[in-house]
Amino acid sequence: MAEFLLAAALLLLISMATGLARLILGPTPGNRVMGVQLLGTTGIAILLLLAQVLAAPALTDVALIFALLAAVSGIAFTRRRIHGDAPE
Amino acid sequence: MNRTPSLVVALLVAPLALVLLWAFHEALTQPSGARLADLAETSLSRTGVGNPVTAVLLSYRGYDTMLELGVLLAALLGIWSLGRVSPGFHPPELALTAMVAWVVPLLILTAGYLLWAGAERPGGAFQGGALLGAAGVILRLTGERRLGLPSERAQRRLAIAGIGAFLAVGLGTAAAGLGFLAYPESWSKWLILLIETATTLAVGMTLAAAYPGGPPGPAGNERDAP
Amino acid sequence: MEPNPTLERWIHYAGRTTLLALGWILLAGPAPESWILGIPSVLLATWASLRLAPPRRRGLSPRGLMAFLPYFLWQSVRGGIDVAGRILHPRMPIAPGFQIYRTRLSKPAARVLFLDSISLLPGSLSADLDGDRLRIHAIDADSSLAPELAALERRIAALFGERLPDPTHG
Amino acid sequence: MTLDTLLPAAIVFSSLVPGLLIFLVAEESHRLRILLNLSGALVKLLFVAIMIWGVYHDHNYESRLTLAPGLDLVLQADALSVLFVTLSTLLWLVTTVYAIGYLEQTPNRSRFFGFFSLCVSSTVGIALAGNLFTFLVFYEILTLTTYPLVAHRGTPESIRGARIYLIYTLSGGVLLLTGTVWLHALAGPVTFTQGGMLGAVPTEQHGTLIAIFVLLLGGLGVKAALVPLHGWLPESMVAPAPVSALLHAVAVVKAGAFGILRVVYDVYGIELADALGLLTLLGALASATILYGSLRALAQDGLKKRLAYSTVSQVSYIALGASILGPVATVGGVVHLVHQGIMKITLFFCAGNYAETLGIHRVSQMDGVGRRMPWTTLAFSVGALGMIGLPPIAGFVSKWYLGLGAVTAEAEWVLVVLGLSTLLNAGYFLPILYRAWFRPAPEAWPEEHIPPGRLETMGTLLWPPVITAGLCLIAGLLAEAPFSPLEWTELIARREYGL
Amino acid sequence: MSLAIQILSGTLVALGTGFFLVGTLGLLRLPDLFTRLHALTKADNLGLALVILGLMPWVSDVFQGLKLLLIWVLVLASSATASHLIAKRAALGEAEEL
Amino acid sequence: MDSLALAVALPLLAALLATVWPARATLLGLLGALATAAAALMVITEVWEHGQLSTALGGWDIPLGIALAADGLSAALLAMTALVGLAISLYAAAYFDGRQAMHFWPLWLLLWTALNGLFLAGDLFNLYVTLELLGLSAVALGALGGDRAAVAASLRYLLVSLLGSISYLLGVVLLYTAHGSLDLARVAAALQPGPVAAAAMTLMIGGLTMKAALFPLHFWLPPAHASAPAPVSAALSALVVKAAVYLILRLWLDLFAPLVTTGAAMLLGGLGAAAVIWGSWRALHAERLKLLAAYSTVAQIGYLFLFPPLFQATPPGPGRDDLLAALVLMILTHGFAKSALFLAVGVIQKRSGHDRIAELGGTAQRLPATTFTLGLAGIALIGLPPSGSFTGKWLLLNGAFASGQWGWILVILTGTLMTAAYVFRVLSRAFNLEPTPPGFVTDARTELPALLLAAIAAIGLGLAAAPLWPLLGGGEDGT
Amino acid sequence: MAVLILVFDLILVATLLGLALAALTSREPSRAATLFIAFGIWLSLVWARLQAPDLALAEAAIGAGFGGALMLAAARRTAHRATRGRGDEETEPDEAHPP
Repeated sequence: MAEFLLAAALLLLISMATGLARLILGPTPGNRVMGVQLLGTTGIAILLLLAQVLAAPALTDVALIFALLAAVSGIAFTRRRIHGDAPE
Repeated sequence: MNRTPSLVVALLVAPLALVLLWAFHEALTQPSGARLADLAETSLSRTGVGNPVTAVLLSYRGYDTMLELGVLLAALLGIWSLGRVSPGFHPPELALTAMVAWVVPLLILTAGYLLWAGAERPGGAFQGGALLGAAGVILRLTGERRLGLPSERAQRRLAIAGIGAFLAVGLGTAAAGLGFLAYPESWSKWLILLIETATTLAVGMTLAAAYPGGPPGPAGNERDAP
Repeated sequence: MEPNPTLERWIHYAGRTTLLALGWILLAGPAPESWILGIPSVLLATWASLRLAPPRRRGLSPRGLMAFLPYFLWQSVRGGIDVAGRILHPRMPIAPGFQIYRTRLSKPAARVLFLDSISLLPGSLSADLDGDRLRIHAIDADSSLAPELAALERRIAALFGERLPDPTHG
Repeated sequence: MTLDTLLPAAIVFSSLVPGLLIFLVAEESHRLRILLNLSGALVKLLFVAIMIWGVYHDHNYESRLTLAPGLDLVLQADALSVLFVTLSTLLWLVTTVYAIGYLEQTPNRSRFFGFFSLCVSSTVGIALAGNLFTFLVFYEILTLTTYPLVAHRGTPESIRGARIYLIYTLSGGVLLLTGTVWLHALAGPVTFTQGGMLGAVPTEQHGTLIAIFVLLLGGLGVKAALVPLHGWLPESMVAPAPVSALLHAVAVVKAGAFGILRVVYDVYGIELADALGLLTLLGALASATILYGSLRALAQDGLKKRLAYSTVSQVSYIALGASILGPVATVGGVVHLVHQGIMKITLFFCAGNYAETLGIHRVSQMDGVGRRMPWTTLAFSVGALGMIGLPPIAGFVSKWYLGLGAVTAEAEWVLVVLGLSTLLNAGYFLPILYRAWFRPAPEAWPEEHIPPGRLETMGTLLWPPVITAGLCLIAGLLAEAPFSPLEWTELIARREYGL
Repeated sequence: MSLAIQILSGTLVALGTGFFLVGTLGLLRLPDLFTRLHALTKADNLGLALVILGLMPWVSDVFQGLKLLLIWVLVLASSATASHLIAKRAALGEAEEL
Repeated sequence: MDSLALAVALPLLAALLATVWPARATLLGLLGALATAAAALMVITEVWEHGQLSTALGGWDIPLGIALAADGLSAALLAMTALVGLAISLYAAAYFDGRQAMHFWPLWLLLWTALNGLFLAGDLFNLYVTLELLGLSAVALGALGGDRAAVAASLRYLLVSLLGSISYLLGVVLLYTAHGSLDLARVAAALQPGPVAAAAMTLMIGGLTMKAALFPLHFWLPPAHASAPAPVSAALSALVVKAAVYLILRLWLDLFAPLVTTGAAMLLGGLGAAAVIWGSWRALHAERLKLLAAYSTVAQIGYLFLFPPLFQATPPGPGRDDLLAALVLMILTHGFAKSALFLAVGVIQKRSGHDRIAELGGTAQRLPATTFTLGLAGIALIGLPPSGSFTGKWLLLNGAFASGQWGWILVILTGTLMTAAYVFRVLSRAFNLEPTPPGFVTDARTELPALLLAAIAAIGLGLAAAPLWPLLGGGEDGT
Repeated sequence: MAVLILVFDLILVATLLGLALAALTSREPSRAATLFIAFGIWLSLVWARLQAPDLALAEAAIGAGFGGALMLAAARRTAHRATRGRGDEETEPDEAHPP
């Protein structure tokens, strides 16, 4: 079973690496943010699988932090400062 | 950067990748060096804490941790030195307000959890502080500036609290003739608790204060308060 | 019975604290010594929570929740399958475009849940809410999303115990 | 610490310290600056006098500072160094007096005199260097300290001339450095030893030794202005007259020539150099330079340029002397180090006086100048006739010994070179003397700065060339007297050949 | 652990992985930001849900299981909100500035 | 009290105080600088007396705790940091005012903490932490210039610095996994040639060459160093880059000595040679004075990397010790010279409002002390006598001749001439038809520290290098 | 298992380096910042794989989350500097938009 979960993690890693293309290509910051979100979600899944495969429950905590920080980064990317669209 | 250096870097990095991969595997297939970990376990009783990781961070390698806090402080000071930025954000959308309302308490809770977990398993002051900082950032982002950060003076004091605690204890033990950061065994537990608490607060403060990307404004706390 | 506002507030506070204390147990496990840090953390979190989301008069309706959860889960599965089908289809049958929907929900919390749920529904993505005017991105703009949205809206209204006005101007 | 270990360093410091202090002197404080300058020069003269006496009595002076294992900064006194030190010290004193007058009312004098003193310090350091490493150190410092002097005026031409000077000398310095390090790597610390110190090098390394000699000669030849490395010298004529005097008579070119003497006599040893065929190379180069310099001098109308090419030519007499095996030729070459110095500095002082007093820069403007400035022109004539080799002036002594040495060493071709050179010397000097003394003066001088008073020009400008001209005569007339340059040189030659 | 549960768990994880892959494919293949957001939110969330469900049989205690659920809920809520925010900025034409 | 710990704790303490009382930052900073220099002096005297120093922090024995250690090499760099640091502090007290001073001092003291910590560290992970502290405080200081170019350059510097540290850390992790210890001496004793060790070496040295700006990984340096304020540029060029070089040297000699191959040494040497030529070429064509100085740093770093192939070819013994001492001498000389150069350029820049070489006019002439500083620093950079780099270069050439590696000689000589060309390109600006300056010194508080540093580089180190030899454990005949 | 792990590591390391390269060579600060966040996430996975959850936690919390946010802030700053000059002189928040 561990092999199976590892294989799944591997597939996810491939998926994640492929998703990096969006991050690099862009073309707009919005698209890159999506890339980061994808990384976050897939990373959580990988961490959970690894926690199981490597028998390291602490990785679940890492996944939890990923989840919380994914929210933070999502907000951070989309907030605008007041002068952002104020006429100069 | 223009093309040529990119190409050069690429050419240099490519072989590095192969070397890295190879070594990565070699190191993992070798029997892992458990010797130091064993030693950390056996000496644990003398540190006054129950968790080897915390013992490593705050006792065995407290000096490292102190300097790591210095790294964070340098980052914060660097950001402050960049000059002021416009402190305000647009009013938050409905969806955002709702999300903040549940994310921030959860972050605080998880921060506490990580600090606690540090006594038993991975986690500790740094991670807890980071989440605390994230909570401060989110508050900042929604425009809740008063909740996010205290006054500049308090910010400066909190930001150095961790290193300050380390240094005070370290110079104290050195002056007492024990050597830098050599806690007397009976006090060890309490000194570590003191340092760790100060560190969590300092890390949280540093990260939250760093995010806005500029120094605390003179009017940042009094004006625009709800 | 005339509700006592002070008492009610304290009940709210206690409820919030309990909820977060449960969260702590969930994170830290049942070990009693964890409360050394647990109590301050929960109190701090409760304080933050109350500041950010002041207590409301009425909470969620348990019956509404019972009805909403399975519906929501099923819709998200459908949504996932739908978008996967479109992506995997060789010709990618999509016709993206925006649609407008006027929501009749009034409570902010209900509106937020509506917004978030829409994005998990098949073919729709909430893009902007201005007053009660909701801009929705549809992956297939040829078919109207209105019936689906109305159904979701009804369930959310039920969940929050809200009565929707008649769709006279919908 | 005794006098023996301190004296060589003290001689260097006696000009170094005043030099550094002068930089700090405010521009207006003329008196303080003059005081520093002259006291430095007099103290140095005193030290040198002590040293002459000591060396004559086989006293051993040596100051040593270790920089790294096997790398010692050594200042020591032997007969050859004393000769050069004395020349530099005397002429520094004279030139300082001259420069004080020459630069009156011009800007940046603190800078000028500061570097001037540093320049003398490094020249003295070169003279007293006890090994090739020390020589190299001071040789490079000399380059650095003369650069600001050449660029001093700050006009575009000065800066251009200074740049050319720097390109030549620094490139030469790099060659010298390479050769020195190579030799060091091959044979260990290269101490100047009478009779040479490379005898122990095995024969199979002789090819390397030749290569190293070429490198060293390349480095030294730049400063000694050997053809084809002489290009910087005429370009540097943009410098103020005291600088030209010092550069061309004492410091820079002599440093190169002195280095060649050191390498030939005290590093390789003249027998080894001869055996390796290096003397032939040196002789050929020197002869070519002598003739080429004289030919170019003929064609110059600018007075300082003509003198510069004359320098190119005359300095190579020293190298020529070193290229001929035998004590007599050695005496001729070495003594010319001194004789050419005093003669050429006289000529440059005079050229400076003409320019400063009457605005005369070219030979063609010199008609009748002898009547307006008789003392200056008299001094000039002594220098010029000495250069041609007319007895009893100093130049004659050098040429005589060179010729005699060539005959002794059976190198008769040298006589041909000497003869041709003398003809050419006469060719470019006599017309000047003719114009100065026998042609009528023009209505007005090109740019008369100093009206005739009791003296023909300012005293500080007039006395130095008169004194040096006197020295030229004395050196020739009293050549056989004790402590004369010739006597001293014979002492050197005796010690060198172990006679 | 019974074979049935193993098979069930395996199937769920495999399905979840599949949805992740499809989500990534969509992110690359779909033509604009909005349609990509559709793929990202719907497919990835479903994928994560399935993976977590698949892992449920393996958890050591009930708290661990609840923690997994908590993670899922967090991701669900935050990605729905984030996608809304991204879409909103894009819809208002302000996506060009970070 | 433990001088080793004090050398790190005192600047850190001063940094904290300057953070908490920003209004008194300059005073606290100067006091902190003095205290730090005093602590460094203590360490140096003790090393002088005992040869080696080491202490285990926290009261834990070495495999568990962290060792601080000092030997001659550390002491030499500590001494340079103390002197350059003091001069920069004095200069900065006059250079910065108001808000800038408030930002400068805590960061500068943190930088100093990191430097001392790095030179005294005897633990691989601790080295990583000091590297991080060094990198971040350096980046932050570099951005003090405040304009867009400075921030952008700092951002790139930050990236490079982080990637370099991570690469180093990966190597450390490999070694730790394989040997179970982080102590430098212990790992060195246990290290076996093999793939893990080789990879660790590649990663660690590779990451550090990035931080040391070895060609072709130098691209970040010129913009970062040229856009920082003058005292910061001085610290970056003189100290920060040298710290990476020091660490490479430390690892090369103490940790990976049984592992290094001629090929690796030749690679470093080749890159160093390319750096010498390329850096000098760019400096020769730089339009701005600070950019010239920055490219000159690239070139000078190149010289330092010419040593490894010669180490490799020289058998252990006095010859090798001399080479090592020569390398340290060159590091020190360049540190002093480059800091002096940047400080002097700062004076010129403040006076004329810009640093474009072509438009400098007579600014240099109106500042004789500063021009003198430029000249002395230039002498040290070119490697002319009596500078320390001349002695260093001499021994380098000597080593190259002795081991028959002719190629390097050509590089050194070409580099020397090119350096001379760019130095005198600037110096010739000092000769002009400007009115004579009234005195030698115009602004003592900024000009004198720079002049002092330049004098140490161009004269002091050359003539007083002999004590370095016994300090570095070289030949006994050193004094 | 071994093969799977090998492939896993291969992709992990190769992508890590690719990301580092991309981050280092990207001209746009905002793009560099985003890539840096991705790099942090990736590195956190590497630590997890190396069985160093402590480092993974720290990297996730500080490296990816925070470092990224900070780099983003810096990137914004470089973008704004073009039009706004020195930050110190920047104006107070627009009164028209109270939070």
